[in-house]
Amino acid sequence: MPPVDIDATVIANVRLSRDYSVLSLAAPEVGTRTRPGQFVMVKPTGVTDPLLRRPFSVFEVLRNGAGEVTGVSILNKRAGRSTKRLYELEPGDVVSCLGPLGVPFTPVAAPRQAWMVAGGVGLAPFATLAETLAASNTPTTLFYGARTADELFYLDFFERLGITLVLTTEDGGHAAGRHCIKGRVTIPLEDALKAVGPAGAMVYACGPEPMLEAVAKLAARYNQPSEVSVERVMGCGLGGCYSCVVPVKHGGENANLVRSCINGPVFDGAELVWD
Amino acid sequence: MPPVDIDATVIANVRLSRDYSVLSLAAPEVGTRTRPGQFVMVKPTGVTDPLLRRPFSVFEVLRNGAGEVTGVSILNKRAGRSTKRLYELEPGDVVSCLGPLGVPFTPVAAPRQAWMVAGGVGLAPFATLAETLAASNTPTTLFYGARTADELFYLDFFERLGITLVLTTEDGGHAAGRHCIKGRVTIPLEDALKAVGPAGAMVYACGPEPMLEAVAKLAARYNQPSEVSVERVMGCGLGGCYSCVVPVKHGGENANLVRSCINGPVFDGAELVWD
Amino acid sequence: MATPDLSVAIGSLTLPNPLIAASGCFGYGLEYEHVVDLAALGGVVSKGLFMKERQGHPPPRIVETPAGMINAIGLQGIGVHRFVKEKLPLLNAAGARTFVNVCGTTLDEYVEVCKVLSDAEGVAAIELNISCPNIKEGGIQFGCSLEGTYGVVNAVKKATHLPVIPKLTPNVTDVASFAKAAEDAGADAISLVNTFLAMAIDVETRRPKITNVLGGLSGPAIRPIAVRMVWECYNLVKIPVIGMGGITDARDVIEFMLAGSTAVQIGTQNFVDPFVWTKVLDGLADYMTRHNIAKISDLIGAFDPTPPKATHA
Amino acid sequence: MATPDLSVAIGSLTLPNPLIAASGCFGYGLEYEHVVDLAALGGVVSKGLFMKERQGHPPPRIVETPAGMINAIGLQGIGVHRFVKEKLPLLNAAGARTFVNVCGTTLDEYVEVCKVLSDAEGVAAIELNISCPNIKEGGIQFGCSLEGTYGVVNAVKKATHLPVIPKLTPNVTDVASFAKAAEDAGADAISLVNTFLAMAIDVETRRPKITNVLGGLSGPAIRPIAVRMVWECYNLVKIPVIGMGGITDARDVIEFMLAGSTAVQIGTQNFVDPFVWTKVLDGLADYMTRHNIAKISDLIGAFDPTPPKATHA
Ligand SMILES: Cc1cc2nc3c(=O)[nH]c(=O)nc-3n(C[C@H](O)[C@H](O)[C@H](O)COP(=O)(O)OP(=O)(O)OC[C@H]3O[C@@H](n4cnc5c(N)ncnc54)[C@H](O)[C@@H]3O)c2cc1C
Ligand SMILES: Cc1cc2nc3c(=O)[nH]c(=O)nc-3n(C[C@H](O)[C@H](O)[C@H](O)COP(=O)(O)OP(=O)(O)OC[C@H]3O[C@@H](n4cnc5c(N)ncnc54)[C@H](O)[C@@H]3O)c2cc1C
Ligand SMILES: Cc1cc2nc3c(=O)[nH]c(=O)nc-3n(C[C@H](O)[C@H](O)[C@H](O)COP(=O)(O)O)c2cc1C
Ligand SMILES: Cc1cc2nc3c(=O)[nH]c(=O)nc-3n(C[C@H](O)[C@H](O)[C@H](O)COP(=O)(O)O)c2cc1C
Ligand code: FES
Ligand code: FES
Repeated sequence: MPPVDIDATVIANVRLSRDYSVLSLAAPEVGTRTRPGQFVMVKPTGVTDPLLRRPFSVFEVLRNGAGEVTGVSILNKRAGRSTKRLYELEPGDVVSCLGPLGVPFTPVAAPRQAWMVAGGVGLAPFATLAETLAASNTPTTLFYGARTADELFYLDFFERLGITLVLTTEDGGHAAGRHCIKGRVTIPLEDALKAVGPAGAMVYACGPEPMLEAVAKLAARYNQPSEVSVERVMGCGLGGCYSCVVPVKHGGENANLVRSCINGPVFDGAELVWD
Repeated sequence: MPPVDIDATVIANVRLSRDYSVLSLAAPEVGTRTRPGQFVMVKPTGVTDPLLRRPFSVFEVLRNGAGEVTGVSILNKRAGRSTKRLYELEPGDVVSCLGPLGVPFTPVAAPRQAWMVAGGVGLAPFATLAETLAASNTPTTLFYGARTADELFYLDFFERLGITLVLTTEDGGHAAGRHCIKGRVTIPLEDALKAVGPAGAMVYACGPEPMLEAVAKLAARYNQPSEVSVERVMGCGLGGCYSCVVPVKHGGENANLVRSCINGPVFDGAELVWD
Repeated sequence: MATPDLSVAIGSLTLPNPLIAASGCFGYGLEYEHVVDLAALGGVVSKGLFMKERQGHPPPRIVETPAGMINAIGLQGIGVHRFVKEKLPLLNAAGARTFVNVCGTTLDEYVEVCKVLSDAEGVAAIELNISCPNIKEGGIQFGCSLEGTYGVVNAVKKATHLPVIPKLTPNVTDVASFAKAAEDAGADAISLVNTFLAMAIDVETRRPKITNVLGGLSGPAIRPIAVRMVWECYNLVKIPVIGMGGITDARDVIEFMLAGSTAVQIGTQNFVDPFVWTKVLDGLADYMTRHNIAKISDLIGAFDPTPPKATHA
Repeated sequence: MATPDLSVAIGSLTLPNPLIAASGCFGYGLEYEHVVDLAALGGVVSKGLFMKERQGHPPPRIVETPAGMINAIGLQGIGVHRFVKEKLPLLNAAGARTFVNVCGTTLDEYVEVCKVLSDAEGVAAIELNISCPNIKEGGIQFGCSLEGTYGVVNAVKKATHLPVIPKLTPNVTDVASFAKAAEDAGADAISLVNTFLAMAIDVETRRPKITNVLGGLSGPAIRPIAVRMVWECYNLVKIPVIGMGGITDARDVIEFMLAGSTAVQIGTQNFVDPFVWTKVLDGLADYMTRHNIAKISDLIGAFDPTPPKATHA
């Protein structure tokens, strides 16, 4: 379905921490179209500075009591000027929300397992993917790493869906009674890969590029497929500007630099070239 | 006293009509310094578009119950981008307010009468001038013209101070029981000038430039002094940019184009050259 | 009043309206098929094309600046042959009027690319990119010398029957003289401005914001300079001028037309709002109705230098 | 860490910090005495001065544009004699380091004005304005030709013992070649950029926004172009470069210094915030502390062209 551009009213902006907030937008037309892993291009309506929109994964598809889609939310982390502005938005403010955009994840089904690997704000695309996988009863695990325990969010949400949680923190701190492994999220992932059964697992990853590279290479080493969502500076999100290119092995047009906004952001981890 | 620049919180923004609002700012340091006829340079704090501040007469000096100065208000009329933005501000928003700036009016004392001539938003500098004149029991009249009666504001305020009101509307409509003369404000002004007593009157004027010209020439014709507040596009308000010049007869430096931000905005009506 | 006539003529070419998608800001056009009706645009300019495919520069390729952006894509592209084979038929099917932005590292390459396009079906015109600031051999060496400009336009004109529209760089002392050189060489129209050579530094790392260090500045920031340049060219040459640089809305389009633009191109704003096209078309119709203008072409160069009032009130 | 050393040297001249108030944006300096300690600034550049008083252009003289403004003041000024008599003593009393922006309609006038300033007490340096875009005889005819630039700098150097700092226009194809011409002619430093020739139209009236039609664009909009030009000049000449164009805060100052500026000037931002000076000085000290930099002069030209990471995360 073609993307739409909605002047969406802010329904809520829940600050999860000093840097993170969940921004809920009244954009049902975007919500109904969205598939897990797709993104939206966002900017406060009418604001000319910053000039360009910014890309954000769709975090949740929002529904009312009757189950009708009312909008989408994004998990916003302050990184610079726009994300700071979005963090400060209040209900009633209006945001231009263009989407959904990009290539979504490919959900797998049992007996194959689904392993979602999230680093920091890389959690964002996995809320919707988890719902899809849970709906098809695919055995799903979330490997989720953060700097500290207080930056691990929405754990209840994933548990309620029956997702197995494997948490890591760099300082080894624990999250609200839940055990966290000290170190990188790739440590428990590799242990799991070593023990993966014959039905195999699909490894989904989103987070810092070094993590994506490590995950893709691990999956390959243990002969498991992977899909990783990359992050590039994006000027348009529609294939117009060629700012967002990533190197892929057998990339179709343009030798092997392809536009991650329309050929991604989700790529087969085995296809990407890691420089 | 040197001007100060205050990041002033919006206390209130009372819409008087579709175009007019009274924006109250928590800037006591500006309020205590302000003399009638002076102005402030204003822009929403942190906003980069529009880039430059905009000049506004100080409308009211705000006081609390104890009579202490708590800030200033401006009478804002939507003319373009900044004034539209100011019209839309809500309590809690923050505005950079630089002032007070410029040459104030010279208040006169009895037996000489004080005649304030206001056209539209030109009412702004006369609220504070009226208070000063009332305090010294100077017999004061406000000649106040607007397009329509619903654009005549703060009439009760002036009456409470004991100011005589002479109102005009272009369509002849009346303002809440008060009679309005049909046509330009200069019509009753000329009648008054014809009948001015030996003690004479000082004519203060603020409004559209054609009105200022007419008032200054009328006052001169009847040998009465006048002080008019001019309006020029102002880049800085401090004498830095030379954008705001007006031609004066014996203007000191720079031949006869002088900066209305520091040599004005209030000028002797007889000094200005009307092109 | 009858529905306003938005059509404009660029030489033999008639466009239903003056809005053209700028090169490099609209992919190959097809990327936008699902958000805008390509036939409803005055025209679509392709990404810059050489004979062969090009990789372009490594990312990051863009950075935002006050009211603008710097880009150094490096003319990544699929080459003219694949364009003619894979893109052009679909653009024609979509009813687009396709302008092809032609690049070259040598005069011969410009000529060769234009020959390929002349033999192809349904190219509306050639926009000769002699002004890309982002690559050493991006034609800027032609675009920054009057002889170079004259030479490449002259050579290309001999090689093709298609309208030839050299795109001028603003990074020169006297852009109008380049417009004149292009006209003398037989150009059917000119387009300007390409981007302004610019640079931005990350002060925390002391490194460039984009890999290529230097890039081209576009967006609203450059509009006042671009309008001035269009006005200068309009006053010197007789061929149509296609103006661009920071256009965001109908007001901006009209400003460029009053300054002498027959048509305009929109680039950066298409990133900000891919639905800009219909909004601008509505805005133009509204302006024409308010000002009782039947034909938008009446606005071309209709700027009146009479000084404005000093005070607004 | 000791309080950071903000001092910079421009030839024989040592400034306590690199912040200089740009010409035409700070009146004659005295207008700002009550808001900023003039002695706390690196320097103050006067408005452009001719031999005689000048009226300048009729208003309106400025209009705001995206992240910038266009001005055509027309060099209204009191003339060098009244400046020396009425302003200079007060500037000296205030402890300001006064740079005088010198204009001329002829080469002789430049020389004459400089002679008058040489005989005066307490002029720190001469900024030679060969780049004002707003008046026909504003020196731009010198600033847009290499011979003209060489000629006027050379003549002025012979006429004065004061440091001579030609101010370059950005409205040229290759600004660095003008920096070189100035250096060859004996300039002690160069400053750039002056404003970009620009224009804005009121589409409702079809008239210009400012009386002079054409004016100079300044403000954040032009910064990326100005930084690029400073970098180009820094790489070609050995004399100090004074950079400016859209500086609003300490980050911008550091960007210009990394690009090769020894000192910087702030113009338009002084209109937006007359208290910018103390804020920027604090910001510079903070940056130097964070990055453990003892002497700000270590930043001059310290830009590192190594490509940044493609992704931020
Ligand atoms: C497909 C995709 C999905 C994303 N999903 C999310 C999400 O769900 N939640 C979230 O918080 N962020 C997400 N991001 C990252 C987000 O887009 C950037 O953090 C944001 O653009 C920064 O904008 P800014 O104005 O705050 O920072 P700026 O002031 O523009 O820049 C600050 C720093 O961030 C860097 N930066 C700018 N744009 C990007 C970008 N697109 N990607 C990475 N770094 C960038 C700049 O280079 C600069 O160093 C996503 C990015 C992509 C490409
Ligand atoms: C000393 C002084 C006191 C003023 N007091 C008041 C006041 O008390 N209340 C009030 O509502 N307005 C006042 N004004 C006018 C006010 O400054 C302008 O209406 C305002 O600057 C317009 O800004 P804008 O961004 O809304 O309009 P813009 O979008 O900047 O421009 C819209 C139109 O307004 C014109 N304009 C811009 N600046 C000025 C200006 N300074 N004067 C006149 N026209 C201008 C522009 O030329 C343009 O045509 C005063 C002006 C001066 C010089
Ligand atoms: C990302 C990007 C890529 C561009 N690529 C090209 C190109 O390939 N060929 C060309 O002639 N101009 C190119 N341009 C310049 C634009 O076509 C246009 O001349 C310039 O951006 C000014 O218009 P704007 O301000 O509306 O964007 C590019 C501009 C941008 C922003
Ligand atoms: C209102 C105004 C007046 C100016 N007058 C002069 C001048 O008299 N002489 C001069 O050399 N530059 C003059 N300039 C240019 C500035 O000194 C400076 O070079 C330019 O504005 C870029 O810096 P900025 O972006 O910080 O303003 C003027 C600029 C403005 C905005
Ligand atoms: S973001 Fe513009 S092409 Fe991908
Ligand atoms: S507003 Fe700048 S000098 Fe008056």
